[in-house]
Amino acid sequence: MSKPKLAVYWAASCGGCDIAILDIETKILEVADFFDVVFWPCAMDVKYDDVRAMEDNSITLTLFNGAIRTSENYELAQLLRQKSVVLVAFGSCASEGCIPALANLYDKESILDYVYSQSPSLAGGNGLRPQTSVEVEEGTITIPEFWNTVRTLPQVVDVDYIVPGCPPQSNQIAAVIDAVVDILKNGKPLPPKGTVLGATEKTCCDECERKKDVKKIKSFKRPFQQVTDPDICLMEQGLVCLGPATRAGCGAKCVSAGIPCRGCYGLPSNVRDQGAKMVSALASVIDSSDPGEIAAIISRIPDPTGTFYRFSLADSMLRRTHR
Amino acid sequence: MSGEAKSESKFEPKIIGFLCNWCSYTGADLAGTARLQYPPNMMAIRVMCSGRVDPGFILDAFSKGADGVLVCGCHPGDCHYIEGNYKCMRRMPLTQKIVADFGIDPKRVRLEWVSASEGARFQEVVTEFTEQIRALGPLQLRDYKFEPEAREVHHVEA
Amino acid sequence: MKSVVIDPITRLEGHGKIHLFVEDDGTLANCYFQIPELRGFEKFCQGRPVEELARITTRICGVCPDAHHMASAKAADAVYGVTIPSAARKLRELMYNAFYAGDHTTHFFALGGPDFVCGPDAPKAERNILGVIAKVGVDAGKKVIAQRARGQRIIEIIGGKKVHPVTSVPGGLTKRISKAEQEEMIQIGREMVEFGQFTIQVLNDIVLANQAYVDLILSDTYAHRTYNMGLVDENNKVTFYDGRVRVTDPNGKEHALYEPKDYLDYVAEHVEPYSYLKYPFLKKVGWKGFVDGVDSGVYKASPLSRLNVSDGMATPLAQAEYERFYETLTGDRTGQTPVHSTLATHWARVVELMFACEATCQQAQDDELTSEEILNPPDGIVGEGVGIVEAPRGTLTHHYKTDQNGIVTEANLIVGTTNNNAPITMSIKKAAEGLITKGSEITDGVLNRIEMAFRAYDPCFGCATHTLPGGMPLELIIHDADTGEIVKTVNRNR
Amino acid sequence: MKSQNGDKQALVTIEIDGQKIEVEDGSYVLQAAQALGIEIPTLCYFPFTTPYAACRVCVVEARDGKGWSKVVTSCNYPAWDGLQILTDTPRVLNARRTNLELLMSRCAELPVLRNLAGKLGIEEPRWGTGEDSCILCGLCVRVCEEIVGASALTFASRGGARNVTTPFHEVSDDCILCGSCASVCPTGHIRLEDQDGKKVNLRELQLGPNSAITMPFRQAVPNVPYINTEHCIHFQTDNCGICAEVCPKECIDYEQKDSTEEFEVGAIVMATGFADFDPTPLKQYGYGALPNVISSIEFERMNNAAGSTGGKILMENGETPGRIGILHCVGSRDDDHHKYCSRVCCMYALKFAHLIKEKTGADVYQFYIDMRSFGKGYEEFYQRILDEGGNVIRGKGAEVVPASNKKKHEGHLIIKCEDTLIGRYREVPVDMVVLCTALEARADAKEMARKLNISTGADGWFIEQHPKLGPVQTATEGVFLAGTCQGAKDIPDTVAQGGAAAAQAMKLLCKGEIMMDATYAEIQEEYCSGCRICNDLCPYHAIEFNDEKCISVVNSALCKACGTCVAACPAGAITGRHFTDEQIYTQIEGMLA
Repeated sequence: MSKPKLAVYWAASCGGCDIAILDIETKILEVADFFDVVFWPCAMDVKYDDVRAMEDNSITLTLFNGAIRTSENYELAQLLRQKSVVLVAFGSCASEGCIPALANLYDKESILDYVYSQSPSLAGGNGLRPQTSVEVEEGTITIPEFWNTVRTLPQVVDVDYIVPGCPPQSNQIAAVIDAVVDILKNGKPLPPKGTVLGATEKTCCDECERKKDVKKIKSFKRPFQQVTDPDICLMEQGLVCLGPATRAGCGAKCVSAGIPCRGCYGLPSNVRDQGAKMVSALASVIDSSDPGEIAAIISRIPDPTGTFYRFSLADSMLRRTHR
Repeated sequence: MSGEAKSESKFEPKIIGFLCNWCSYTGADLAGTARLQYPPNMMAIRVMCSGRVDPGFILDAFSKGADGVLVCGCHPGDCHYIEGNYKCMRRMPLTQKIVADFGIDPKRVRLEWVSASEGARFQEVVTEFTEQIRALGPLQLRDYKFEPEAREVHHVEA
Repeated sequence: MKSVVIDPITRLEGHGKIHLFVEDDGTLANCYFQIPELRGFEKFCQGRPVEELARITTRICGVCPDAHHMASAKAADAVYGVTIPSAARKLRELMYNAFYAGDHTTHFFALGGPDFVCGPDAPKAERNILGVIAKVGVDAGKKVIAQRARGQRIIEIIGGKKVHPVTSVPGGLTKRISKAEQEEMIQIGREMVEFGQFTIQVLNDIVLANQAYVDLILSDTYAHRTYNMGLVDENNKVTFYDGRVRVTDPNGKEHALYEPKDYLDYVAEHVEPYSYLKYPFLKKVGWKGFVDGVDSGVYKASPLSRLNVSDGMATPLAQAEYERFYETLTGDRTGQTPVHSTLATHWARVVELMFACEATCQQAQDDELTSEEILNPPDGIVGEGVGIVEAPRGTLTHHYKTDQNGIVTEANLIVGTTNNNAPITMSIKKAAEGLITKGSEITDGVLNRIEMAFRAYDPCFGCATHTLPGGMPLELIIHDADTGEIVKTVNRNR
Repeated sequence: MKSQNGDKQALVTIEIDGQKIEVEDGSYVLQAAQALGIEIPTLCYFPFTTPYAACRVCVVEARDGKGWSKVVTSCNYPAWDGLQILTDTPRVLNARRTNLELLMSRCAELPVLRNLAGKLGIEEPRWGTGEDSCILCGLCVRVCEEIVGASALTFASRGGARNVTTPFHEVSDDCILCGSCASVCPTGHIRLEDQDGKKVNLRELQLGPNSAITMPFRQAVPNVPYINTEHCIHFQTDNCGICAEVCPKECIDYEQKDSTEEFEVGAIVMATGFADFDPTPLKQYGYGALPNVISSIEFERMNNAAGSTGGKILMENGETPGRIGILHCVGSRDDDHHKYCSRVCCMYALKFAHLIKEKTGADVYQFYIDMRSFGKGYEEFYQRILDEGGNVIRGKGAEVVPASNKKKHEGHLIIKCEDTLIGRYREVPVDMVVLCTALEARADAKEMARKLNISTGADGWFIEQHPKLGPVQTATEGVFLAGTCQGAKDIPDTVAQGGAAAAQAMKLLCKGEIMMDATYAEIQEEYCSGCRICNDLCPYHAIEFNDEKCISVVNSALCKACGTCVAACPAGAITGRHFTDEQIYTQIEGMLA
């Protein structure tokens, strides 16, 4: 019988997900051995036509990383959905928009304006702006449209599973691959649709080694303002840490390295909006009942929205600025 | 309701109200039994305590088409649960900051203390808030829903 | 007239598009190199706390997040006007060299490698990492994988996380290093040096032994006499983490030697309407279009240019290779005469790889690494800062302005590959001109050679455009400009 | 008993008025006689101080049975083997008369001397009658030195001018105002006065001196004496210790300390009672400022057979009052103090009236706003008091002032008020005023409420779960209310509520399990990662942290379902039954659909 077909595609992503896949090290050879890798732009050459030519549902598994930023990304998402039996939103960009989705705090125009009209290193602003279609003397040349809003993969096509993380940790990727192999080899049943793979049902705190106590926050601090105690919960040391509202699976690497969690592993199963939940949790433990003092303490959180929605903005309840 | 056009003149705001069971909801009841008229724009959701109100409720209400959200609890010190309303008091300002960053006027979210005996005050609050939202006009969520057909699709050659 | 679109280009990190116009007689009319994406990091960095940018800008590129992490951290240090403890500085530099050792490995064997390890005209099916492995042997392949793992491991130890490191904050680092971790890094360092030597061996046995390739290097097809840019230490030796930017002219004469904070006096960016990617050039020389020579502000920032602007390497084995490099290509072992052949960049990369491995090995042994003193919390704030590191793909500049609360009000990024946007365009055009001639048959080999022209830069348009990269297959479509109907399609199949 | 020089002596046999007794060699004759129940008069003898033989009325005749005989002072004559004592020979009586007459020549009018003189058949002392009241026995000086250890008193001058005084006749800083000197003074020469801001210790309520070791009251449970350490001499000077010496069972333990005991219980009945409103702030009534203005509880105390006056109703000067005014609603039904009605005053005021009539026949005037004689048999009792001739005046007492000109019948105080029935301003002269002070919540009620997670109302009373459906239950399962801690109420109501509370508690204990309200928060173990954000949010301390599992757990017995933790849980691991996220988000959707 023929090998199961694997596709890995990067839409609007940084490539970190692909690097993370490479980081499973020699296991990559097993993958190459078990699967027939039909499409993986970063590692090998294949063109759209090959994909278009494939039978619908002929790709067993597609790991789709990157968000939907341009019409081109969207078209690829549709194409791969059509060709794949199982489509996985792989990594933070595809599943929740990730950091690039912070662009949703601005609109297309203000971004173009800054980059091509304001940026300090511009040579005497010739006022030129890239155009989707340009007439040069020899003819017309085009580039794709830059969307106003960053979208997540599930927002534009039907997605079967999610692998969270920015990027997903290699050990988790390896585990997912093992699971898939197990399913394909030994006919194990598929997990229910929508299952989050390569992560647990707990939150980052579960993997965080730091000692945790009850929380009473009198003042918020920023990561560089103090040498933190390596053994005590960062939140108890006044740092805004999204660990409590973030799915476990990353191994709590950042927090154990003294950097508060920013939530790249996405929201836990029972949470609908990571940022809002964190707002609720954090505000609740502010140690004051005086409106004035509360306001003062809150003002010590720089850029709340950019912090609480660092990775999940595109997937949040409000998705973008509506100014 | 994103971008749904409403003519200012007869714009009827949709307002979601979260009322705590012991003070505000009872206050609303009192307003009712006392035959105190207030605008029907506010649709009340009963929670046991204002401390139960999750900022997510507020954001969700906006995303689903609310023009304003009103949260009512017992007066500070009078909470049936001793201090639930203080938790609410702490969450609200931060929630308003977030709401503002999402380009929504923070005046569309309001926290008020209404006790079980303040039927008249409840009437006042709801009326006043409704008028404020009416003045702010309908909340238009721009480019919220994904509408692929609305986009010029870029075709890769071949 | 026929219109030829190469969209997109593969085996690079990011997204590129080449548009060729071919006269009816088959000669090249014109050639446009386009970057079709943008995502505006500079814009949405505004409003963020400056200390967070070290973890935000890493998402510009998952291939070289470490470069962005470092440049950003240095810019933030400057914003707060703080000097970081020497232990922290050493750790950052160690991590950065380890990253280089891994990244250069990836490119030499996986991305650029196929072109010359396998040879430019080798069957396309072999022209990929697997082909390389086939050529150098599976064990070697495992060595390569292991080498990447080594780099990633050191990054994980110091940076906290393999992809997208996190530990740098204004004033230093947040994670201390244990004795055990240092031991591990020392061991890794030793293995890296061995691997460096192995790579040089591969270069000798397979590449330099291949006369065809050497001829290619020396051929004029891939040469551009442009300015060169690179970071140098106080002895004008190649350095990656920190130093001054040195620019030399096409003849190797020093054009500028400046502190990062002064970059705006030397570099400016030009905009073309058909590409999202801007074209940096030397301000003092000026933008003269896509031409080389002393009068054109176009410059290169690549491993090759770094060798060209420097007076050598700071470590013995690398220095030896440096001398062999120049002796072979210019006959002048001191390296005073610059090498302009684009394809020599691969060799230059090997020289740097050797240096990175040696540096990692040396620095991993420093007793100070396990010091407790790794963070020096800033007290005041300056409000503006520039951070420059030498990214594998070119000089990387982060420039921030903030308010008194350290919230970013303005961010400007000139990223590795962007520096080479103009040279790449020129290389492609030159290659295309040389290859697409009257009545010539446009074959896959032709396409590949065109690709080789820019692949040598190891371009990362993900970084360059701060776009979200998406590597895609290369294909060449020739269609009748009048009827628009497809005349011929050539593409790479496996 | 103390012997002359503390340590144990050999026993000797002496004979007093023909009765033999074995006593310690060297112990005093007076002690032996008292042991035999033979009465020897004495003025200056005090068993705990060195005998001084100052008054010399304790003289007896000593013999050796071989013809030797001598008149000696029995208080300090040591016993020796074979000693024979005669206490009423003519020679002895003669000596006593002479000595007593000499004392009377100094101070004749002292009841105690007159009394003794009567017994000895002295009509008029031969050497005149002095006006003084001090017999210079010096007992006070010895007590102050030997027992109190203050040495604040001493003899001064010589001869005729000799007197007992404080150093330099000034108020002494050494004096601890214990009142011992006054209590031992045989003639009542020493009186206690407040002076120069020094207050005399130890008054029981407003009703005069009391001892530092005492029974709380007759029906006290446990019915044992206690030491008022701040007034006890021993605790101030380390001296005295008389109580320990006299206690035959050696029960007195000065080292005893308060201790905290812990009990595990299945239910708690709160019966912490009420506090008595302090009427001092109501200056118009002169409480604490005017004599004979007392509070109702003080009056109760005075009435008590075990009380300070042994149940007699007396004014401060010891006379029986002829007219007593009772002011109702002092602190109750008063916007400035307590708006509520204390519910018990009307009826006990009527009871006072009854008792006063019974005990003293004095006229009683009640000043009331409304006479609230609710309850079984109350109205009838009210009628009875009226029939007994009690005066009731409808009108709140406005002011109490001292009577300006004290003609005998007019009494000492004037109560001003408006009689609203006849619509006239009235001044009612009385000898004593009783203030019916309000019942109020105890000062520590709030603290207790916090401890048990129950709540108090604006006026500080504990709040029951529901006025009709849960009158003895509270917001906390298993905590019940009985009596005045829940609100002012009289004894029948208190007893009834106590019974109900006890029954409720028993119900729990018998069942061994409690029925829970269905709405409470639950933590789903598989989603909780122990961030502990919720731990401190629960006002009922219902959330505990499980250290082994490293997760938080809701104790559903304590949870009151406010949902604060549900909203705060960053992991969405807490479910608020009946108010789940699912339900609320669905409502939002439904309303906006």
